[in-house]
Amino acid sequence: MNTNIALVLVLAPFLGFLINVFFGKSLGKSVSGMIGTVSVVVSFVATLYFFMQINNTKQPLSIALFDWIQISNIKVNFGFLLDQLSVLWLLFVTGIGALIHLYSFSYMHDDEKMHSFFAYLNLFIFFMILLVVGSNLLVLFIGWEGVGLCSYLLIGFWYKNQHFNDAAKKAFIMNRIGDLGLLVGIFIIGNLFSTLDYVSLKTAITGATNLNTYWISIAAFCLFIGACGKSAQIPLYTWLPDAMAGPTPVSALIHAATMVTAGIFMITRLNFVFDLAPQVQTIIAIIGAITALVAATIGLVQNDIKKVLAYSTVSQLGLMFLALGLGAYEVAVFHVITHAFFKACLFLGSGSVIHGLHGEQDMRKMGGLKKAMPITYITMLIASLAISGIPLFSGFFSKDEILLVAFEHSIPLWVVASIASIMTAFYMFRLMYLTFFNEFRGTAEQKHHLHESPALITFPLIVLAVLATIGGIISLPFPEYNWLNGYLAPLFTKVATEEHGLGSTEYLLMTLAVIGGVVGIAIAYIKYNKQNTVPAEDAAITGFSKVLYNKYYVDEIYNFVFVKTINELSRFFRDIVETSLSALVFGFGKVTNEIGFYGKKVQNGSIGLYLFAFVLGLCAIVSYLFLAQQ
Amino acid sequence: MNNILNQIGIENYIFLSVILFCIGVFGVLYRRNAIIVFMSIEIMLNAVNLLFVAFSTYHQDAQGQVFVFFSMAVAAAEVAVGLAILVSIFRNLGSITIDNLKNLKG
Amino acid sequence: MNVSLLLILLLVGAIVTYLAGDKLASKVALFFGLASLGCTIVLLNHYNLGENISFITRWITQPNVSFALKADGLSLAMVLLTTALTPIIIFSSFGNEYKNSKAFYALILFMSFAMTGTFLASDGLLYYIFWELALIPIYFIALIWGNGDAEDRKKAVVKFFIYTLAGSLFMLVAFVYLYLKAGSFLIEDLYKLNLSSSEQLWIFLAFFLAYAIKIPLIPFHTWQANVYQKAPTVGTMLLSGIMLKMGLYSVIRWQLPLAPLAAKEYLPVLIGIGIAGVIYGSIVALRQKDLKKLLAYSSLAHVGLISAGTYTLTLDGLRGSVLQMIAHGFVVVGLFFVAEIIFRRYETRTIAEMGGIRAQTPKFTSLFLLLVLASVALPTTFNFVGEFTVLYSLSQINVWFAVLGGTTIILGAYYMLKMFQYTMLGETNKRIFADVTANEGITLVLIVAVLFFFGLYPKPIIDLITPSLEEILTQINRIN
Amino acid sequence: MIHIPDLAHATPVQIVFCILAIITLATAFLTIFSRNPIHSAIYLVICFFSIAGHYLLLNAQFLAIVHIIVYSGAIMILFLFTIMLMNLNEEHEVHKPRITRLGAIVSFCLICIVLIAIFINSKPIVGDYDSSGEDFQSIKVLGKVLLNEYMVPFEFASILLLVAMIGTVLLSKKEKLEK
Repeated sequence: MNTNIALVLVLAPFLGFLINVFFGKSLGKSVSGMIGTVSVVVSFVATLYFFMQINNTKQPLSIALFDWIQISNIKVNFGFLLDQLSVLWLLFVTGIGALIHLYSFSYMHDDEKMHSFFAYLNLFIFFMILLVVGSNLLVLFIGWEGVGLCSYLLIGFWYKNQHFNDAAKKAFIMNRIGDLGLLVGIFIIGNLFSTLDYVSLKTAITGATNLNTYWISIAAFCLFIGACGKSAQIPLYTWLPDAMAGPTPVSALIHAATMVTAGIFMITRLNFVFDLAPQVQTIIAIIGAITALVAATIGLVQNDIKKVLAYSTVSQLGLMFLALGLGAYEVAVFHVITHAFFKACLFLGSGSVIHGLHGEQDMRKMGGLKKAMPITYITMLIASLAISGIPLFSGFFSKDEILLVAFEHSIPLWVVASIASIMTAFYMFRLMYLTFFNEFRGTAEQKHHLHESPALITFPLIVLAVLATIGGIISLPFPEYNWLNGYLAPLFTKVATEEHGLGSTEYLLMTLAVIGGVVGIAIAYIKYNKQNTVPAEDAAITGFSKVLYNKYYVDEIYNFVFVKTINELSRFFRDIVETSLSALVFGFGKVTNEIGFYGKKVQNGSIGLYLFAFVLGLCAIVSYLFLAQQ
Repeated sequence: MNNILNQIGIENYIFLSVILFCIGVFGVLYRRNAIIVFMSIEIMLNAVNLLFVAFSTYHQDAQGQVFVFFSMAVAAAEVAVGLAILVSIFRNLGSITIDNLKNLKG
Repeated sequence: MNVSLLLILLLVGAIVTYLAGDKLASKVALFFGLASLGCTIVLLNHYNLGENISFITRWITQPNVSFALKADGLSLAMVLLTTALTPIIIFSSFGNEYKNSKAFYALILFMSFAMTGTFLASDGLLYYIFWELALIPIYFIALIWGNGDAEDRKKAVVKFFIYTLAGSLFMLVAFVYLYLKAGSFLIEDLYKLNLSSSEQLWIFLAFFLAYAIKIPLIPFHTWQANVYQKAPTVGTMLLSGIMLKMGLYSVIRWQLPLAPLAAKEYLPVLIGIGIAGVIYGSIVALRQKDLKKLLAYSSLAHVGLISAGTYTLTLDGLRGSVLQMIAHGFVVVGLFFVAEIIFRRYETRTIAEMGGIRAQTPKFTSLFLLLVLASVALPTTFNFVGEFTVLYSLSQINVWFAVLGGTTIILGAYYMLKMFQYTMLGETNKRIFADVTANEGITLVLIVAVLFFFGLYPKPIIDLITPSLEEILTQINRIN
Repeated sequence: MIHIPDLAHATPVQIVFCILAIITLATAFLTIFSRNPIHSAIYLVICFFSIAGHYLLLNAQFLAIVHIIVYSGAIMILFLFTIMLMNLNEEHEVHKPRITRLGAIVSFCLICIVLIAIFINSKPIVGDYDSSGEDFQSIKVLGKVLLNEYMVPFEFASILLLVAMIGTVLLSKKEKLEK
């Protein structure tokens, strides 16, 4: 029974994908969209079933399907593991996935290739489910690469534009750099423990007495590189802002809510490995904090509405990694969930705006949309408040927990994280004010067409806004009301945050955080609402903000250091090494030829010469035979 | 029966053959006229034949003479064919100087 | 029922194809290709039932040479690859017109015959004869039906021919030496030899030269790209799909068990050469302008990884290499066929002249994309199974080998996606690109289906090859 | 050691040998050095006769006769006919470059020295000749050996001669002009 439902859960989106691929065009847009959406809803329902079951029994379900790969002593099974973590992840993957499918139904309706869009989305959901429910690292790896592939396909969905294709390619390759790390990590784990299965891995590690911590640390580090690639952490984050080339629902689903959290999922899943590698944890925390800060600073000055959200995502992911690095896995998971709600809402809202403006993404050409798009405005406002950490909204609780944990472990990290969250508040409200307040700055033509998006777009917005508001209740900062920690507790070998009540320090910190958020909002209000400043044109940006606007020139540096080097190397190999190797081989032939050329002069047809040589040879042979006998 | 070699000595025959053979070689190298070259070859062949017969007597064995017999057959065939070739060369080139026969060189 | 039947079938097929005349040749060839595939499957069935399907008879008494065909799992897997690809390759050529096609198709079958013989032969001299025999048809195929300037083509093909022949001669010398030692060419007798380590080194080197040129490993690869480019696509498929695997197969079957000490002593060097091939091939592929040349260099990178896997001398390495050989055989045939399909429509192989095809032909694009993904070893494709196993075995030797070898998944993605982007994507091309015909579609779908089926369920092949690889491995580890 | 016959106490056989040897060598030299090919041929005939004399001296009568028939009779006639056919005389002899002469002389000396030196150094056992008195070289014995032991080569020799004959005819036939 469970196996069948699990198969339905996994295969429903795949079925949707197949139908859309093969029959999508003939079925028509509405039907194909419907099939895409329904298949994800089916998965969601199946997930709910498992969620109920596991929440009641607290027993993880293991489902083994068939033997897949065999390597030395490891038989890798194609199987699923449904436990608290994976079901929780599935809930918001399929839930938000279903909402976004619904949203895309309307958003993509004008696109002639809507059926393939839904096919890709379904395929993505399928791989994401596989990633989450896989019972071992290799099944996770299937999903891991699969979502990368779908991300590639969806970023490059409008394939006629080579810039979009470049972005897609970049995303795929940067992901693959991480994938190599993950793969190497898997190899080391396989070599160390002879298993890739989570359950037996956990038993092996917890049961073992003397563990090779050196290699475990290296494995953990490699896995972290994998997570960096997928979750856009320094130094592999540059693909995510570029990935905004894809349609907005894709940005919401893949590049904000689900796929980019895969790294956090993996680290949480393997928390028992990372717990054995404290140095790596420190690295994770530091990288997370730096990423949060760097991305936030870049986000301060971006003018493309989706770019702002993209950097905001990177920044938030950095905060999650900070929590992971500090061993507060449940806190990271909590933030993943709330972030999924409000960030998906923000992206969908921005999508609604872009939809309303017929593809305009530059905030300098927006403004004053509050009246024309009230629902979009309100939902986005709620989500912005949530992300800025305003009390009672979900983001407040999750972000506050991260800051608390950071404060407990290290003051500098706390400072960095706090600055990042103040900046978050600032740039989110910069976005809000530039988009929705004051006068419209676009063309008259656009102004004429301004309208609220249809219900299929606003409905998901409303749902997500509601979730962004109330999502915090799953993990309130009071131990007795903290459902999430209790729910996830069986996963973790050690409790990272001691269960404690809220003391005065905590209240102080909370207050500080709130004040920070409010200050950020206030600055944004003064600058962009009161003074009605419009960000300068690209050419007019100077000074440090130019560096920020150009993202610290990281792309250029990467281009120069890696892409250019490798291309030059390729040219060098192709033009110099290949030709010289070839010449070397031909050289052998040439030498033989030359020998022949000079050798043939001896064969000049003069019998006298031949005979002379013959006589000499005869003498030589006879002498040799004779002398040899002596 | 008295062996004739007791009076002459096999070594004299060997010397004779060697010198005859060398004369043949010398002739081949020295002369440019194909016919003379051919004759020199015949001299070399005869030097060998002579040695065969001498050793046949030395060993009191008929085999040596049989070989001479075969070698004569070969020589006859060779001369016939060789001279035919020379004739056709002469027809084509108008001379039989071996320096002219260089078409085989690479 | 034994494996000699298969050889007879292919040989008869070649003759009948030639006699059938130009019009019928392709169909007759396809029939015999399919028949040999069927025969292989039947043989496989017999083998799995535990029957003896080997064939041995005295051939030449002096020297002592036997006509010995031994079929174990490894051989059968390779034979299956050959006989499965042969009909696909023949079928893929249906869209082209070849002059004197009876000779063309007869040569394909003949080549198939020789390669099958190479995979089956268990007598050194017989093996050598088949090995060289396989060279003759491809020489003519590339020379007569190839493309490009005739003079250039001749140069490339003759270079290839002489190069590989010269390498093989060293192998012959090694065999003669082994024969003098063992008094027989039979592989069992050769396995029994107790060679000193210096003897093993020389034999290893002699074999290495032959195989390194055939596979090809860097720096012996210079013939490859040119021949791939000049040969007709069918020839390229035969070369890259099957013939390269002859070299890799021979490493496992002959080189390693006969000279394990040398292999062990130079293990890091050998793996290093393989991995250098991976990186070098990938990087060179990045900036190729010609589609077939790019695929040639990608092939270089892949076989580098495969050979690195074989030289690990671990069960995983050998198994992974064999899996990857089969997977690569299919995927490379598919990719060259894609190049051919584009060539049929656009008459060009230059990537810069393509682009904007996707909008016109979604089916073709999807199939192409799937092949590209298989080539970059996306999980659930057969290539992933092979590549993963190989990389895993490398990580057992040294993690750095795995890291360096693993760059293939980054660089491979880079050049393949770049190629895909510039051939297929972009603004719709002004020239019309007709959608794939039924023939082309079936061929591509077949290849893709095989890749994905075994990617999800590689167990049958793993079970087939593992026992024989274990046997070879005990042979390798007999002296310690 | 080289055994030089003492002329003063020479037996008739030795004297005959010496005379024959001198004739042989002298005519051989003359063959090579005479400018006129016809002279060469005639000297060669004399040379062959003297060799036949050696054969007789060695009691190989059959061979001597065959030798005269084949060489002096057949081969030399062929030579003479050829020379006459081509109408060769002294003018046909081309100038020989010095290098040719030098090469010829060097090889002559070299081969002589090598052969003789080897012969001397190998110290053959000389003087102890057995003579069983058995008949080994009469026509009767030769015929038996030739047709029993050497049956097959004998037949081959005949085939060889046949082939040579055909070849000669073909070669010397005047080619038809190409149309």
